Amino acid sequence: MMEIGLNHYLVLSTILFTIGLVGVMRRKNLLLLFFATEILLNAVNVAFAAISHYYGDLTGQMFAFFVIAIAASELAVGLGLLILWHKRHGSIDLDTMTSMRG
Amino acid sequence: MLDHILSILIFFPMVAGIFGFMVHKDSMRAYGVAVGVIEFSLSLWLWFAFDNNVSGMQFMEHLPLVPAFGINYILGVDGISLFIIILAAFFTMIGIASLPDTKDVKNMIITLLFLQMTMIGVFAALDAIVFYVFWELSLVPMLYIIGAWGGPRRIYASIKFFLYTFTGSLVMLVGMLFMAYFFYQATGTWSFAILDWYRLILPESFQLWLFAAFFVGFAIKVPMFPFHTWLPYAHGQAPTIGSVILAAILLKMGTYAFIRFSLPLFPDASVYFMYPIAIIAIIMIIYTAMVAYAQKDVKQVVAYSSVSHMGVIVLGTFALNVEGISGSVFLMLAHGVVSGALFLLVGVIYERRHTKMMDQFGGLAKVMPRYATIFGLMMMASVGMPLTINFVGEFLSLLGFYQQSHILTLLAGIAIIVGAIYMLAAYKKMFFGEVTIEENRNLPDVNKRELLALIPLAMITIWLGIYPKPVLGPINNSAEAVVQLMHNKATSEEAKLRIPNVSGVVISKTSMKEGH
Amino acid sequence: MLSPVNVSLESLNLMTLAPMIIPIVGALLILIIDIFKGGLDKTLYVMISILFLLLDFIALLNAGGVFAKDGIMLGVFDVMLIDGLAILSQYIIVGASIFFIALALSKKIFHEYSYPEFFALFLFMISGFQFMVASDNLILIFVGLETASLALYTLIALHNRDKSFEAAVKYFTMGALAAGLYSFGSMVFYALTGSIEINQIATVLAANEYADIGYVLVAVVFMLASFGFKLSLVPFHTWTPDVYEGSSAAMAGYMSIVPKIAAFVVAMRLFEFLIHSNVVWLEVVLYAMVVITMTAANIWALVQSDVKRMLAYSSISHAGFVMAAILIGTTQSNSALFLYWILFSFTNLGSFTMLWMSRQKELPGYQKSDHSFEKFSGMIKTSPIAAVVMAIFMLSLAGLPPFALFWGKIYMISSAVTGGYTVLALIMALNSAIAGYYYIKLIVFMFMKEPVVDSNGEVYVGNATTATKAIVGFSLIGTIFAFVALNPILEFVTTYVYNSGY
Amino acid sequence: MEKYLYIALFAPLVSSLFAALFTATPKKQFVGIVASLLIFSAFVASTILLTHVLGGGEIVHVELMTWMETGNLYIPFGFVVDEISITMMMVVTLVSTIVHIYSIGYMDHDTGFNRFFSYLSAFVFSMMILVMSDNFAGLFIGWEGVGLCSWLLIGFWYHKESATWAANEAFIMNRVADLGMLIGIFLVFWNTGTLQYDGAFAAMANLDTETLTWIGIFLFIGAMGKSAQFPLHTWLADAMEGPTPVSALIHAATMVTAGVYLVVRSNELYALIPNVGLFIASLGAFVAIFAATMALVNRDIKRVIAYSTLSQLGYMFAAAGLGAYWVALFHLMAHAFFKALLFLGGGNVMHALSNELDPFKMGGLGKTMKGTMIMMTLASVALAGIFPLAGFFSKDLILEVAFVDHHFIIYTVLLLTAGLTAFYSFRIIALIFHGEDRHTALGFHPHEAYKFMLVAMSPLLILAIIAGFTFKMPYFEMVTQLLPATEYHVHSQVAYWIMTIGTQLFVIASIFFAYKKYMSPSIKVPDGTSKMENSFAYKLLINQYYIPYFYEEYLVKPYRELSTILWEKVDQKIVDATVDGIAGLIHATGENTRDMQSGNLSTMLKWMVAGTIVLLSLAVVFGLSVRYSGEITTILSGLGV
Repeated sequence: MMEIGLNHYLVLSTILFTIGLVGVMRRKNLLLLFFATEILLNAVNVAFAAISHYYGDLTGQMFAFFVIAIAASELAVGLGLLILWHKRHGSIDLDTMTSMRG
Repeated sequence: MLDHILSILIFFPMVAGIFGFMVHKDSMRAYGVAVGVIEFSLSLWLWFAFDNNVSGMQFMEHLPLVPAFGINYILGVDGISLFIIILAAFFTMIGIASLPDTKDVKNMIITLLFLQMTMIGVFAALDAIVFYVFWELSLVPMLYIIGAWGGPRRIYASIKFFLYTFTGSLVMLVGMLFMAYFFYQATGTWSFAILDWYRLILPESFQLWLFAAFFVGFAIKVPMFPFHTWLPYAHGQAPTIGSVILAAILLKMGTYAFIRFSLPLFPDASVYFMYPIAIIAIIMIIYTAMVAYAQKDVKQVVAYSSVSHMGVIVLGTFALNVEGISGSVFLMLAHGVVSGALFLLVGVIYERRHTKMMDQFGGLAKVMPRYATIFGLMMMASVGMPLTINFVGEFLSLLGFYQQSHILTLLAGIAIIVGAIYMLAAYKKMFFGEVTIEENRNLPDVNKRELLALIPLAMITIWLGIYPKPVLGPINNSAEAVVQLMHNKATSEEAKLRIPNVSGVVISKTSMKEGH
Repeated sequence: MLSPVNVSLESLNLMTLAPMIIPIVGALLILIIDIFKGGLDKTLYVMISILFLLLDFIALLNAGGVFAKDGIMLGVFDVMLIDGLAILSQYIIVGASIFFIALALSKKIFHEYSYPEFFALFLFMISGFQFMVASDNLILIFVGLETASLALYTLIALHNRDKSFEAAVKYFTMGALAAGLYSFGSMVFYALTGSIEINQIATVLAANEYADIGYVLVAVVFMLASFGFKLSLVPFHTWTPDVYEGSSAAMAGYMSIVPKIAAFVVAMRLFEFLIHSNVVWLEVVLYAMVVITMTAANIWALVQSDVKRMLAYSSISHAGFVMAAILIGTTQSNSALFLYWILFSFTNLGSFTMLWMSRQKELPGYQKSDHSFEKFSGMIKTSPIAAVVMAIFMLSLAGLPPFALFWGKIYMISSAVTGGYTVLALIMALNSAIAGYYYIKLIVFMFMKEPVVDSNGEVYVGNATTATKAIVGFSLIGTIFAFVALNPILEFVTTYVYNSGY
Repeated sequence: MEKYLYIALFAPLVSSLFAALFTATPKKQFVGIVASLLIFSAFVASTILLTHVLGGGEIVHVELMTWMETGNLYIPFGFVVDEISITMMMVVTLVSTIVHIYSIGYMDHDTGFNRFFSYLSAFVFSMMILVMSDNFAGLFIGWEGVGLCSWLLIGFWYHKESATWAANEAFIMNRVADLGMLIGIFLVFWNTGTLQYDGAFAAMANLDTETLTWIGIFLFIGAMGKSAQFPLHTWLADAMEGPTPVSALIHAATMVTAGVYLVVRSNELYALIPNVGLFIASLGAFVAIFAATMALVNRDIKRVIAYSTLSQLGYMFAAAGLGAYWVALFHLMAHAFFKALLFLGGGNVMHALSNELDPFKMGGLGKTMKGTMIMMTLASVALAGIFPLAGFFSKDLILEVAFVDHHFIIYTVLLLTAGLTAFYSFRIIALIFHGEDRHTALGFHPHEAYKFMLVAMSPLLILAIIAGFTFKMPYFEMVTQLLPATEYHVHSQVAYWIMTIGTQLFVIASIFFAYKKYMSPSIKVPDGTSKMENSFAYKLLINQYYIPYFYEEYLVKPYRELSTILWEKVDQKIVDATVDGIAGLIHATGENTRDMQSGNLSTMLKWMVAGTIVLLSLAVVFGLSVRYSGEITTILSGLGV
């Protein structure tokens, strides 16, 4: 029965973060794209929590809280935009938004 | 008022130009001429007030601009810049006076006035940054003149002109900043004042790099081979007035800058680079002369011929002795007058026939005798006939460089042959033979307005050819000062050897050995 | 048994918060007004915003005075940091905002200005930026950054055209990614040093002589990426042209100035200490980024067919140019950064306002986009004054003397020279030669081509009002006579930067 | 005395400017008269100066004003009248006066009458500067000035292609020589520090021979151009396109002798470098016979005379090269008289036959043009050097010089040439004036020239007759004040008499041969059929040794082609293309890479992530390399790196 240490948390968060990045790159659907970005942020939160426990001070957790808050507000704005776009184009596929190029 | 005459000379045309917006376009020409005359008389007054015996700067003005960074508004003239300033004022005047009735003549005249400001500014500035400001600013009006009134490929030509020179001068700017930094390191204060820089003696290795940096800017402006290709387009496409100003004044900025910056700041580098530059100059002379011979468009002939002449000027400059330098400065004026006049003459025929192709002419001597005469005179001046203004300059330049190298001077001397070849050929094509083309049978001879511009030029050509002393004297004094400064600053042995010591005049007993 | 936490107000030093609080108050006030009486005219809100911004500015002046007197101030549990950089950048932020919000006073009616929320968000955004620059606490920077960004996304979207939505979405998504990168970066820093205060981080890292440099670099990379996004450094720049094109000229101009200076300050705080404790890797990478950003952006700008988009690329290249200051990292270069940005704001304010004044509601056939080059051909014939003014702004952007940006340019290049970055100096110089082409291109269209349609020049001032004209006049004067004010600005900036230890 | 100097110098200028006033207006008789008077006044002034000089008065030396002054260089407009320059002045003013008067008649029907006089006087002015200047620079002014005037006058009938072509040829070819001259001047300045004759020659005494040699060579190159010495001789024959008075004045009497004048003037230099002198002499001798041979077969009277001029110039250079400067100068003078006379006579003939030049289309003109015939015959006699006419004293003297100096090759060549000279001169005399009439068949109605033209020519006739025995001694006395007084006497009287009489007989014989050959009524007009005409020698001569052809083919054409190549290929295709290429490259890069901005959001995100990952990998690499730097170094050292 092995002891779960800081590194495991960090590795986990890194993995999550990587997943998020992949998602960001792969996803063509706006909504899923937002999920991906959320994964990014939450990956970081895991790490923060772990580290702050490791150091035994609360700064990290504070940071985590702020990240959560910001993530929430971001999502709010994001969804707003998403809905607007959907209203106009009836689609939330990234490939529909390429009117500007070059 | 004399204390600020230079500032007045610089900014009067600009102010006048701004007021010009308010003038009605039908009366614009008169307004322009008036301004030109005032400016020219001011410049004459400057000459009158100029003390011929002083070799240093005169009418200095000093105004702190960005003291924290050592940028100050410093002006001053010496024998070298004085006459180019007068020439600029003069050409703007007669340029406006002889302006044909083009479209939006109003914009044209306002642009010319702004151009005049920048031109005079360049030659009066004694602070590197102020110099650079005017140097760059002068591109803009010229860009507009070529681009708006030019021929079919005017936009290409104007952009090429602008970007090419702009690029060059940016490299020069870096050089200037370096120079200022070295000065800062040496003295602990920032300064872009040229006269301060004169006091700075740099190690040769630095000199070489800085010389190169400045050289790029100047060489493109002159223009020196192989950076010359913007010139034929600019001339070919520009309206007459554009070519006149470009050839008469703007090109001189480069050669002037050589004398103002490169030589006194980097004496050792100048000596180091003397032979390469001389070789480039010779290529300019011969190569462009041959190219000129191959032209079908008479304006191109004149354009290339001016590159060829600039070659002689550069050669004289890098003779690094008094004879050569004062010769090259004089040749700047001479070439200004002559090539300016030639471009005006080309403009005359272009206005009548709307073509510049030489095969469209022939036998004009019979149809337009007066025109033929003036053209002939200017052509002879251009091929360096003695007792015309050009000869003095060319003779002195070559004479000066002969002290440095015999063989190279011999090669450069080929200028007087090849020059004669393309000029006479062009003249023959245009003026001799029978009149073959119908339109040419009854072309009107030069009219009053054109004579107004051409006669003074013809007179100057002869007068300064016979009696250059009033101009040559001041130039000589300043040239001596430059050479002396170089001699004193020179560090390397060879430089000391190459650059004569003016105060202790010794006639070098060069035997032909190293020459042959 | 926990003892009650008691903190004396003096130690909080709330005065440091004042500049950020003022716009927030203003924003709230606007919202409240709207609650009580809707449908009020935009001019009211514009004026209120300007008033509060002026108050903000005064507060800043006051803070500046204090700073000049007794140096750097900390406040509010030492999360607030009021040093020279903070003050200078806030001057720029608030000052520029005053002018740009005034651009709302346009002749044509635009959808966004009918909402009071627009102005409220605008003010929130400003306080966000102010927080961003006035702290070295990664959390607060993050919060400020996001506050500002989120507001900005919304403002862009409010322009209410297809392109603007698209722009907003793109900007937002990439912004979210950048936020993720930022948080990860700060996480690594926190993991390494147990602190999220930049100066703390610096000291700790210095203490153990960058033992595990590899991890530091990982953190740096993430920071670099997220600020590369903000500063639109290649390859993180891709949003810039689209967002500029999508948003209104006024907003685009604003984005070209304010968010960037904020980001620059943070970047300075983050990277300077690393540069100074010579982390070679960072130097090399920054060098490469700077050169690539300058050059590539210039090259892309060459081929643009829309002025606004061209200006977008040009602002990318300018950002790269200025990023060099952080790379060089001397006092001269850092003050050159501020000097450059002040002058740049004047010029860009002018040029974008010109575009804004020429804004049409519906495009004629020969125009592919809002501000395609064709629109300006033959402008000198139809409205000479406007053409000349526009030309001057273009020349200034091209760095032609004696216009404003030229002075910034030489001071920046000079700082590169003095910093020993000779080649960089040369590259910077040559880049402005390339840049010359596309600025001249517009001049060519305006001065040398014939008008496409026989318009009487109405189009170029279609959206103009006294206010906008006044702004143009102001920035014109600023652009032409920059050299008059140059010396005081330079000395001021230099002292401020120097006293904050950069 | 100064005022006479100024009159002599500036009267021609005044005359030129005066005539210039009327260039735009139709012919005005008085223009010609006034011009002639002014030139005549110059002649009078020169005569006064001559008497002054003969009277042993001090040398007249004035300095009008400064021309150039910079650095160590000081060039004034200075003029000097000494024994040498006065000789030239006399020749120039006298001949030009006569030519002016003559031209009034000759150019009678020409529309360019006034213009002609303007040019002609301008020429005289430049010539005066050339001979009177007291420094090399002034000389160069005149040098170029006469070049310009000859360009104007050769191309006087500018509607004729051939004329303008010849004019340009003359100018450019002279320019080639002038370059040499210029270099010579530079050398003089940098080695002696001055361009004043006296100062310069004084300083040359203590210069090393090599330098002096170079100076001598370069100055002589200048002389070769003006005096049309081989290989720069082709322009002279072509210059005959100009009006005949011009040929008489410029291309016989004055300008072409400028080269000789230069050599004589710098005798102190050439005295120091005998080798160069010998080279000059040999070249002179060569040119003498070279030109004479070409004259033998030519079918254009003016060209024949031109070639004879060339050959006579050869004589002069031979003399000057051998150090007999005064002899050269003396022959120059004498030659000026009879050669001008010859040309003017030829002018009469052309006039009579409406510019016909082929002697084979003439014949028997003696009946209608007695005066002209007498003049030309006597002139030819003088040219041939029959006792007691001018030629005998000047030309045979040169033979003696060569003989006495033991340059027997040169002597023989010159002697041979003497024979040829006599032959070709009388060939044309015979063809023109004797034999049976061939011209009426061609519809010519010859008439004698105006009386006053003949009168104007008469002084030349007289001089051609008496110049020799009257002037020789006094001239010798005068000019040797300045020039080395080298007396040439064959040691044994016998040898002397044999030589002289032998030469005379040889010459007379060749004259009779010429008469016999070309007076016979059965003379056939060369039509390319006769055996002689197909002989190689004849072809060679008639084509002037193919030298013009060579120049055309191997200099002119290549130059033209090369220029075109340089322009179209090098300048446009290489130099300019490079510039545009760079610009184009940058622009193309933009065009090709702009698709990186695809506008698609996920691409953008990919770019961003990609950027991050690249940086990250760089960081990792760097970090690891630092972390394990120790190990890496050990491994590398293990690998022996």
